[in-house]
Amino acid sequence: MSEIVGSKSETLSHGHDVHKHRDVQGAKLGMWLFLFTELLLFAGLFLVYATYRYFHPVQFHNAGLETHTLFGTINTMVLLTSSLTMVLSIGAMQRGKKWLAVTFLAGTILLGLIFLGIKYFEWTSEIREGLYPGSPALLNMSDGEILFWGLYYTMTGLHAVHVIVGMIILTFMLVFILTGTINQNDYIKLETAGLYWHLIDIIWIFLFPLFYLIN
Amino acid sequence: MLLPGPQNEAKAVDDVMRFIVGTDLILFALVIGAMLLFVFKYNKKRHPKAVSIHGNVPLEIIWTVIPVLLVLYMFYIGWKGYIQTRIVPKNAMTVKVTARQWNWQFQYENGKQADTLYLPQGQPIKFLMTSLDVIHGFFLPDFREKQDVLPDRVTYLVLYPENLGNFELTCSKYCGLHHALMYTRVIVEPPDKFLAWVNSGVKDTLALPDSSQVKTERAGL
Amino acid sequence: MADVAIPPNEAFANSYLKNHGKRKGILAWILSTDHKRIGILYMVSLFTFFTVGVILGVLMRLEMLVPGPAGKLFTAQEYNALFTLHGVIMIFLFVIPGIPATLGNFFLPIQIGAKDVAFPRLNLLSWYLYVTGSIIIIVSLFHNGLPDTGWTFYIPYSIRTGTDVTMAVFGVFILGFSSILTGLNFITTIHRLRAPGMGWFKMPLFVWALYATAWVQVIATPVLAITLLLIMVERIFSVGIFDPAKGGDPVLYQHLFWIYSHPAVYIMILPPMGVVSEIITTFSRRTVFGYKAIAISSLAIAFIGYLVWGHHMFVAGMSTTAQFVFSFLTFLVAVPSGIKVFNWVATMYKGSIDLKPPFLFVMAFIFLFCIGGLTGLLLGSVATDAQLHATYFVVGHFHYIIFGGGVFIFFGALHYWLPKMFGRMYSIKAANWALAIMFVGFNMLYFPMLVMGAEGMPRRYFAYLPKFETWQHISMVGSWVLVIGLIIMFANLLHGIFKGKVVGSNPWGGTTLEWTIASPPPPPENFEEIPVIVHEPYYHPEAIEVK
Amino acid sequence: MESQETNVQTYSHDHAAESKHAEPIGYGTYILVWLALIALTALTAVVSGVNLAAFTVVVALVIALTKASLVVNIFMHIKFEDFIFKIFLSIAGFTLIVIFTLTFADVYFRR
Ligand code: HEA
Ligand code: HEA
Ligand code: CUA
Ligand SMILES: [Cu+2]
Repeated sequence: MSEIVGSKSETLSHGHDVHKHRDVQGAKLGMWLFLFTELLLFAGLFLVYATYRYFHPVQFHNAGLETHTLFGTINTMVLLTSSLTMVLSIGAMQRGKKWLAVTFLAGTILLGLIFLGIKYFEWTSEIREGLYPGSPALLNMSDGEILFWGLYYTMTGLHAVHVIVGMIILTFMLVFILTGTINQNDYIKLETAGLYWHLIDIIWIFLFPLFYLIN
Repeated sequence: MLLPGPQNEAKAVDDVMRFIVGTDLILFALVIGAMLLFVFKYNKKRHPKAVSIHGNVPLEIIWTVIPVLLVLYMFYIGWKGYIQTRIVPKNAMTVKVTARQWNWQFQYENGKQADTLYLPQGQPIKFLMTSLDVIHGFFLPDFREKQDVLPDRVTYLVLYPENLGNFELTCSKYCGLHHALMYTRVIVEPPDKFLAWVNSGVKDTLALPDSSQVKTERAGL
Repeated sequence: MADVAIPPNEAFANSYLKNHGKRKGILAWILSTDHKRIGILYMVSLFTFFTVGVILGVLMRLEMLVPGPAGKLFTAQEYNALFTLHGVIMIFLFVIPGIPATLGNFFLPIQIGAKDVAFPRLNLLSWYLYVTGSIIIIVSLFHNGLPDTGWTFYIPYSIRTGTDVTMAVFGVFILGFSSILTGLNFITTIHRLRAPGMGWFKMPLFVWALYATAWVQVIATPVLAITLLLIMVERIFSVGIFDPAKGGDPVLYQHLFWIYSHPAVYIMILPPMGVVSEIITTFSRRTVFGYKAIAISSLAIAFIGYLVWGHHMFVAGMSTTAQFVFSFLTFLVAVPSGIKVFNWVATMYKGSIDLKPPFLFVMAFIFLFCIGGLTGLLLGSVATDAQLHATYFVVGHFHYIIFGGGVFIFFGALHYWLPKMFGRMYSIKAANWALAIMFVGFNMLYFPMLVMGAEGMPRRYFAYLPKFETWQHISMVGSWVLVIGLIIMFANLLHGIFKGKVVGSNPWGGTTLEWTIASPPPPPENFEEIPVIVHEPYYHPEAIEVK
Repeated sequence: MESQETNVQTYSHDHAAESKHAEPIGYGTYILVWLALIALTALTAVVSGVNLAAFTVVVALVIALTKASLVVNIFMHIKFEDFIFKIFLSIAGFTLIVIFTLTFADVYFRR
């Protein structure tokens, strides 16, 4: 085959020598694509929310008054702060400050834990009020309110699952930093894990007004 | 292949059907004909040296634009044919349809209930349909009409039974074990015979709304 | 076409089939991250499930021996489970992973001159997810009764039925992630790992098709995942999201389901379309007609295909506006498919056509795909869809297009690439006979369905009116003819894989990169040196060039 | 796992190939962005108490979008990435728009 000339990849310029070098761009592209799938996963739920809100505006309003705005606001701030410590951890790694990076990363995980803790108190207080799927108190309410609470538990629940998964991933990253797998020259794993953590944050940014504020 | 269409909307649908099937057949013949011709004519034995043609922009444009126009026309007649069947004439007689696993129930304006659908000839009917459990499908093959029947919602369907006869009514949306047996008859009768039936054994009597203006109304569409 | 100077013996000794690094036996396969081995793993598992699916299909036809509900082979409950499993297996276990996971995995990196996909370990993980999901689905059969909802899992029936829908749905959920991972792997691979000189418009058309498919996989599948998750949540916690008894809207469920499942039909057909472009050019011995038109129309199909899901719900209780919009968009999606068909036929013009089995499969494909696609137009028009929806006409439409279009090309692709993958050739004569029998059987099986559907035979019926008896019987006999053809075909292919005549690296005179390396390809890097691309694909030096 | 030398996932230790991260973004920038995010959260919580009738939803969503775009652009570095990342992001965004508009073509017009 005359048209295809063999050649050593090293002799070629511009980025095509990915076979020899690690492909940071590729890893990030892959991660972003994955983030889109997560985004669209939640988009389905947001679509359901939008539809039912449109069908039952008044009931959604009333049910929205029952959620704990204070818990929601604090939790928003907790997650935003965890995003900050996440980027700071990456920044420290870029500068080669291993222990600073570890501290910030541990802080991120801790903040995730605090978020879940607050969520726990919030849910238990609501469950004590008798507001949980299939509860007698709820079944006496209007359709719109049943839907609101169903969506509330499903969406914040799925979000909480993502927080847990994110924390597990970050714990692995912590170990990788300690063992030196992640270091100043190679921190793409930390970066992609960070992207995932931020996505969780972004989803919460939208959940927060929809369940706690618009009422 | 097509059913003998006794009803008006069936005719509208059949016109659309005929047009699309006709166009389909022509397109199909063209594509397959060209393919067979080329395979025959430019066979390795007959045509040992191939010619590499990279493309032809005018040709690409032609076979993009013509199909676009064709499908737009198909869309247009399809939509026009359909929307006619959704207009409810003022003097339509209402029949309430209740679907449940796995049978149909019909209720007339005077309260008469039945599980076979009796209809007066020449009288526009409006069905108001709902389901007691899962989704069912109200399907009248001879009338080319179909509408899903949903729980907790009311959907409607309009019918002009113009010919006498005995037609089938089936459930088209899968609804569980006896979906296939959720089946009954539509019996179109002369108006007087129908009135005698519908007014037997009930308190209120039902008179048919005046259907003389139906024809003109439809003509004006 | 000069074969590359690798003597077959050496190629065999040094092939990915033989060389497997440190591990021995089965572990060398199921722990391999070599894209070629993963492709083969997928292929074996896919065809295992396909066999289950076809057997269910033939059993359904046998049910139609007698019309009424009495004297049946299966009870209504069993029949309902049959078509559910048949649909789930065929769609989620077979055609959706289909060509991308098997031949795509095997040939995508080779066709773009790469050593592997971008994330080889993720690739292996996808296979494990695929197997896990499939096993869960199969297990759900033996647990709490067979699921009986149809492959569409329509609510409220799917949350009312007592059968084990939860588990089946969970299996499909996992399969979804397998599909997503394959998709994102391919997109990254195509963006990052093309050989030097391979610009976007120098990629083979198969790669274009896989690229468009991968986007659909990544963008659409998550919506299915959440929909299925909601069914599970609904069944376990009964939160009421789609349950009309609690204010939920079953039509909204259908939206979510079809937001994925319509684009999914293009996941099924785009890769076969890519293969068709490869095969036609190879056997016409000339370059492809309208390269850019074909490449761009793949993207157009993926794009417009995302806008038309509502055509499955014309009579479901949607608003009139939505019916209008979706019908309109549905008609537009037919145009890029048409452009492809026209360009393929034009590629045969003035070629020097070699009627080998892969090309014959393509001819069968064009025939069957056109019937499938053109019947789709009748369904896209609201007036006629109100008549044809949920009848055998729809069943005929999609078997023509999925089975006659997609799966026939899957078979054609096997005939095309098998010599490359295994270095051996099957019997050409047997392949031609198998195709002829299958073609006849296929039309006998499915054409009567179109007719019955137009006459009002609803789908998912275990019993039917006596007036359909003749057509049902023709269709049933057709399924047997098809079985005979399929058995001959598979026997021939299997014989070819193990016992066939040894072939060189380029038995067909193909021009894409996979034909420049040994058959079977060497492990794990494919190329000794990364090639540099200077020509557009499908450059046939022996043909007369016309500008 | 087995020999990974050929895979992209095996990273050699020479960093010169990628110059993307030559200049890390200052800690200060991140902290400023964080302050803005916290401020916006406080704002949206306060505004929700005010009755803006139909605009409540709009205001809340606009603030949420602003916050999200800060996170995406700065924390997630989209602002500093190659053009292709922006194209990808717009494909995802476009998909969201399509899903919502076409579903609402049904929901909104239903009687
Ligand atoms: C591979 C899978 C596949 C593909 C590619 C398609 C392609 C198409 N499908 Fe099909 N379809 C299914 C699989 C597929 N479908 C399945 C599985 C179902 C049923 C699901 C269920 O309910 O279980 C279904 C159901 C289905 C329905 C719903 C029916 C109903 O339930 O009421 C509709 C309605 O519009 C439809 C339309 C179309 C159209 C317009 C195309 C178009 O893309 C076709 C385009 C192709 C051509 C048109 C032919 C070639 C072109 C030419 C020869 C050029 C000339 C053309 C013109 C001038 C237009 N399909
Ligand atoms: C890829 C997709 C695909 C394929 C290939 C098929 C193949 C077949 N289908 Fe398909 N079918 C669907 C997808 C598919 N189907 C879907 C999605 C549905 C909708 C389900 C629902 O309603 O929910 C459906 C529904 C459906 C129905 C409608 C049920 C109803 O509504 O009442 C029927 C009816 O007969 C049917 C029949 C068949 C038959 C007879 C085959 C046969 O063609 C199969 C013929 C092939 C063989 C018999 C091969 C035998 C070969 C061997 C055994 C050798 C194998 C050997 C080796 C591997 C070495 N199918
Ligand atoms: Cu009722 Cu099917
Ligand atoms: Cu579709």
